[in-house]
Amino acid sequence: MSANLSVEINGLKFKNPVLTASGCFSYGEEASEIYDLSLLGGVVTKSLTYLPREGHPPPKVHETASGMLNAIGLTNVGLERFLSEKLPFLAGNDTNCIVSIAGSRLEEYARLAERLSDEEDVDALEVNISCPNVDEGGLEFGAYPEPAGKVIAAVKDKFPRPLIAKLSPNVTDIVNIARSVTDSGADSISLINTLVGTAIDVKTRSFKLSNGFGGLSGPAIKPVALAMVYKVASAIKVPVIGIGGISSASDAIEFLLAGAIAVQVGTACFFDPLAPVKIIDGIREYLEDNNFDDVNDIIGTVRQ
Amino acid sequence: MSANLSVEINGLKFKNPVLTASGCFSYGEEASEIYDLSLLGGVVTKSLTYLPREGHPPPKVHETASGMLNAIGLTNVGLERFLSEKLPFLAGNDTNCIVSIAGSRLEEYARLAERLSDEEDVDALEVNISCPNVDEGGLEFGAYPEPAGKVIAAVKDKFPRPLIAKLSPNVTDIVNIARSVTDSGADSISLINTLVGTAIDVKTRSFKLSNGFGGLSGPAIKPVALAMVYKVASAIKVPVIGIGGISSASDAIEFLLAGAIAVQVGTACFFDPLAPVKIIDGIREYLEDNNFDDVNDIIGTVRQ
Amino acid sequence: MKKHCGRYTVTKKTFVSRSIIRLSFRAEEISKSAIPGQFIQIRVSDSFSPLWPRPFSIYDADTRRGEISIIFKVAGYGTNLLGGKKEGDSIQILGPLGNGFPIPAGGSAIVMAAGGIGMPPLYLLSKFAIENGVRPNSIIFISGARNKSQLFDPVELTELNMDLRKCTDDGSEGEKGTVVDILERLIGNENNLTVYACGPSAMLKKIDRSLSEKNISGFLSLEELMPCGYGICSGCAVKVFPDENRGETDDNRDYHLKRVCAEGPVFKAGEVMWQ
Amino acid sequence: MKKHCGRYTVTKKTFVSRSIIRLSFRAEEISKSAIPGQFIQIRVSDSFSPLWPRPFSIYDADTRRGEISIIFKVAGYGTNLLGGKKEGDSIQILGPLGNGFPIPAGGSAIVMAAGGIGMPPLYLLSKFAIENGVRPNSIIFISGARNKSQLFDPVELTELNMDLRKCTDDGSEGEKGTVVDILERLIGNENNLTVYACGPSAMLKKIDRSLSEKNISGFLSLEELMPCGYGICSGCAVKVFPDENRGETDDNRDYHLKRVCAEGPVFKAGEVMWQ
Ligand SMILES: Cc1cc2nc3c(=O)[nH]c(=O)nc-3n(C[C@H](O)[C@H](O)[C@H](O)COP(=O)(O)OP(=O)(O)OC[C@H]3O[C@@H](n4cnc5c(N)ncnc54)[C@H](O)[C@@H]3O)c2cc1C
Ligand SMILES: Cc1cc2nc3c(=O)[nH]c(=O)nc-3n(C[C@H](O)[C@H](O)[C@H](O)COP(=O)(O)OP(=O)(O)OC[C@H]3O[C@@H](n4cnc5c(N)ncnc54)[C@H](O)[C@@H]3O)c2cc1C
Ligand SMILES: Cc1cc2nc3c(=O)[nH]c(=O)nc-3n(C[C@H](O)[C@H](O)[C@H](O)COP(=O)(O)O)c2cc1C
Ligand SMILES: Cc1cc2nc3c(=O)[nH]c(=O)nc-3n(C[C@H](O)[C@H](O)[C@H](O)COP(=O)(O)O)c2cc1C
Ligand code: FES
Ligand code: FES
Repeated sequence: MSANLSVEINGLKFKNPVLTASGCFSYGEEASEIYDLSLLGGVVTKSLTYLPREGHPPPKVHETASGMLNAIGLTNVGLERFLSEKLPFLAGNDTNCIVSIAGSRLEEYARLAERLSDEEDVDALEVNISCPNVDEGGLEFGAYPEPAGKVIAAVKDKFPRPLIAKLSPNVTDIVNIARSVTDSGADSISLINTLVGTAIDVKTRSFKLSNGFGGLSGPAIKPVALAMVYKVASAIKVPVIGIGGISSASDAIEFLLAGAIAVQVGTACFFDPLAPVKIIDGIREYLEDNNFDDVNDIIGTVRQ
Repeated sequence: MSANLSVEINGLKFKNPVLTASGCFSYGEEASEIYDLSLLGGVVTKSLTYLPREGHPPPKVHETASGMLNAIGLTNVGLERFLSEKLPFLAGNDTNCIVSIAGSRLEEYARLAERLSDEEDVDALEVNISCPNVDEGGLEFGAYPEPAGKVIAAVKDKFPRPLIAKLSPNVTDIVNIARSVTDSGADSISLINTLVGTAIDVKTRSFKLSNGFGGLSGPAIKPVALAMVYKVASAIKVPVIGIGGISSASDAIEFLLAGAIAVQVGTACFFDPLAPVKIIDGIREYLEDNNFDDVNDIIGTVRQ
Repeated sequence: MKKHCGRYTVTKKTFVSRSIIRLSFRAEEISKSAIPGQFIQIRVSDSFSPLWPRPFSIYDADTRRGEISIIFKVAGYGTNLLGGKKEGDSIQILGPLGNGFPIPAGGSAIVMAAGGIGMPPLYLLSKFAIENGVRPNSIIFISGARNKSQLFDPVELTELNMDLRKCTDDGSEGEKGTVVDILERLIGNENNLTVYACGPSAMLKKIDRSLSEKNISGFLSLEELMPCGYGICSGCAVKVFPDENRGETDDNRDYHLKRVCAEGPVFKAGEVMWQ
Repeated sequence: MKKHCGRYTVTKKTFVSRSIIRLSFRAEEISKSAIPGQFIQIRVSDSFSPLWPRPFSIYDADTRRGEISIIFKVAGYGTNLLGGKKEGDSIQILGPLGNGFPIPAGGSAIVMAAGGIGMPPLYLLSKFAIENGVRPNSIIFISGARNKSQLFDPVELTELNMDLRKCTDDGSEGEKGTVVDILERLIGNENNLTVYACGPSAMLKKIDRSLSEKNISGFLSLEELMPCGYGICSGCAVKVFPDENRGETDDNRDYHLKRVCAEGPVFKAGEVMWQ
């Protein structure tokens, strides 16, 4: 008999612990031309804002050593077009649909959550708190425990199904932030978002990205992500979703052993479109080779 | 005529802006069997504690995507053996000798600084504040502005020559820390030290490093380092030394353009022993190709 | 449209010139559905160095043999590794990608403007056009490069019997001048034609301007950085003129963005907001 | 001692078996100063994948031709890339590194215990010993591996005319048994000899215990992860028994650390604190 791969977050069942990460899968349509999305544990959409956004001008991306920088800038279709054009497609696949939301004001998060709560096809929300808080001088919501907690509380109030708080790694004490968001009602925590980084063109003596700075992702950041996931999973009760540089089953298993109940695959979808599917198969194989019949049995079992 | 490569930090002249990073060059003897250390702008020693330290047990290192994790644990010969066995060798080379100091108490830093102030061959101190502060619960000195500033103030009081504060990147607001240490008397800031990271062996289901966690270094972290260097150099008056993933002249030039007056080469010394020398040559070539006759003319000139 | 992703085998490798290489792959499904102007993403290394795959236009699609070919110039890190592949090696490919050119119908007067590595998709487009009833000698094919050794000049191109006009910046082969120079001379006299162009951005920008000045229709195939190549990252986006009737947006940009890999790589003349 | 770092050219590549390869490099200075037990660090790729160079024992040093050779097993990512190098390729090497074995003098009774990829330095040591007056047949050379295909078994080894005892765990070639089995049988009868051993840690640990039980002297060459190979990172450190008269330390460890690349790779029997 094949090992059980399904995991649960606050009553929401995932057929397997492999999801695609926000901003690295658009709204799922493109990848569905390559494989059946119903294979996935879940899809997290590109972060949605209330109104559509064009995002930053090009150049928006730069290749780095085993990683990449992006300054996409929350390019997205906005809430209304998402509901009319994107959600019906996603809902047609037998996988969990997690909508990532982002905003520059507390009310934007709250309005998004309220409207999305009406849509039964939205299985969970992931709250991207790595956005500049325009009301408080443009500092990221996710940079300090208090504003991070406030966003989650505002969303929790409006959305009755599972709420995932997605943390920024650019902080001194990630466990503090994780505590604050769980105290404010987050049912789960996902981490990490990208590390702040930049690159300079020595020929033109200007930044490589139009926005100056960008977010570093990909295999380069895996060790940082894994350390943060371990720390948060060890300290916090709610289920943790691991993200950062995962490109193989072995990478994903490291995160599960560190305490993540599920993982998200981001940048790897760019260079290996089938990565999520290969990871699911690889986890199954690992469990069988090591005589586990349930993926839940390995979660958080790393030995010191 | 060849371009001027020399730079100055608070009256201390460096023949060129390329130094080797602490912990990545031991005390210089080994590399001197490969090339003449007098080619270098300066050598930063392995961080010195008052008493010798064995450091963490093996395994202490792990290879990652374009980077590595280390948990060496401040293995060093201690102050007395450094003075009797290592400093005389270093002083025999025509390059600046910068001694990195580390401690677990304020007094340890102060005692080291006091004793080293007597040694004219010690051109500058680099204060490694990424050490657990045993008096305050093991939190890193460098994690928060106040303890970071206190260490610098304690050292400044004892050491009359240039004082470089080396910052940890594992913080929410690096500029805040930089302000605190310059307010406390740092003549220069070097950054970044390693990012906290880890890796797990999926076969044995245990951490790859005996210490569990380690520090991530190498090309993988370059974008993060460059962003922090730019931010600090833009906000702070004192000269900044850039560190993190530098392995080629082009990498080093990115840091100079971002505002660093000098760079340190760390992990690259492992995989390319001649990297520091190649970088010096490459900077010279760049200046000549681009018609600059002084390296100081390109520092901080990146365009938005 | 179905996209295929898998490891495909190199069936043939030939050197078009010292730094220009043709590779063929056994890739039956891709060969069957590919249209001119579409491209494939090739992962040139199984390591993370480089991280991103590299995009290459489909140069030929041989449905009988179930093979596709690309022609590429060794231009940097990734193409250098790709140039090291041997017959029999297998390599990760995703394709076909993007929207191709509209295929010209019989009776059209056509100019193909290929700068440097822009030749491959225009070769395939010419082939399709001729199969579609366009007379070979009604296609003016301008193929230009900096110098002789950079010129993409395979026999297949000559064999199509089009009105082939080679040019080089330094005059080392064909006419002396850029593709833009030759094109502008042509459209100075005649504007009842359609231009299909592929090449470096600087060339496309100039062509776009010339076309709009003369009110000539055309299609331009763009090149951009492509982390994914299939529309999921938005990294390849270029500015286009904003939609007249787009609604309110959150960031009030004066541009609209289109993904070159998904909405392109072929854009209508006049559509792109050049930098 | 002077260490050389540079790009050296592969002069010869031969397959000792399907997954065991011998590479020779033109590296005059290294060939002149190398002694048995020393090693070189080879950067198998110019990219950052993998990041660290890989350590290989010097298998032969031909001072006349100015060449050095290594023999290695394709064991993982780096050795797989190294196995792809061709004659004429140039590659970054640093060496010679570490302290070698003490060279046995004429009259000694010697056992060489080579497990798997431990053979190369012991071959060179035997050659030096014989040149130094040791009678070939007074050297018992145990060469063992898991099975026949893993056995390092080049002709040069046979040509030294030592008392060569091959063994495999599964008996597919030579005696059935491990190197430790064979060695223990030998030293059961005789303890007036010196053992030189190189191979996997598990083997060395067992040999070390046997030697100390019988009070036999020996030298063990260790393998560890090596980020730098020349003593600057401390990454390769192993625990050794603490110095009796070391002073106070700050972290009160019950061990002392030695760098395998600098204080080793050769250690005296009884020195290492095995895990
Ligand atoms: C749709 C499309 C079709 C293409 N078709 C062909 C073709 O048929 N033949 C051919 O020779 N080349 C073609 N190119 C260009 C080709 O992709 C680049 O030459 C190649 O990516 C260079 O990679 P590199 O690693 O050698 O260069 P590097 O300079 O080392 O690459 C660094 C980064 O820049 C990108 N890059 C570099 N040059 C270009 C470029 N001209 N266009 C887009 N990205 C670039 C790389 O993909 C990589 O992400 C095409 C590009 C696009 C976008
Ligand atoms: C001093 C010394 C001399 C050596 N001499 C030889 C020799 O003559 N012939 C030979 O075939 N091999 C020798 N080895 C072992 C050889 O270095 C490894 O087989 C090689 O590093 C494996 O690299 P990889 O990338 O293929 O393996 P991977 O498993 O992909 O490497 C991962 C990491 O583990 C390290 N590693 C893996 N196996 C070993 C090992 N056995 N010892 C040390 N590090 C290892 C690698 O260097 C790398 O850092 C020697 C090792 C040392 C330390
Ligand atoms: C191009 C790109 C766009 C991204 N957009 C978003 C986003 O809109 N919202 C979000 O929460 N995270 C976004 N991320 C972050 C990823 O979801 C993920 O947290 C991060 O990339 C680390 O994972 P990885 O290394 O697997 O990519 C984006 C990442 C990339 C590379
Ligand atoms: C093996 C190793 C040991 C290190 N030891 C020290 C140390 O003792 N003190 C210190 O301040 N930094 C230490 N560092 C950090 C480096 O000096 C440097 O800040 C960091 O590695 C980033 O630079 P790099 O990417 O060029 O290596 C060490 C780094 C490595 C890899
Ligand atoms: S390359 Fe990713 S969307 Fe076009
Ligand atoms: S490998 Fe760096 S000290 Fe030995």
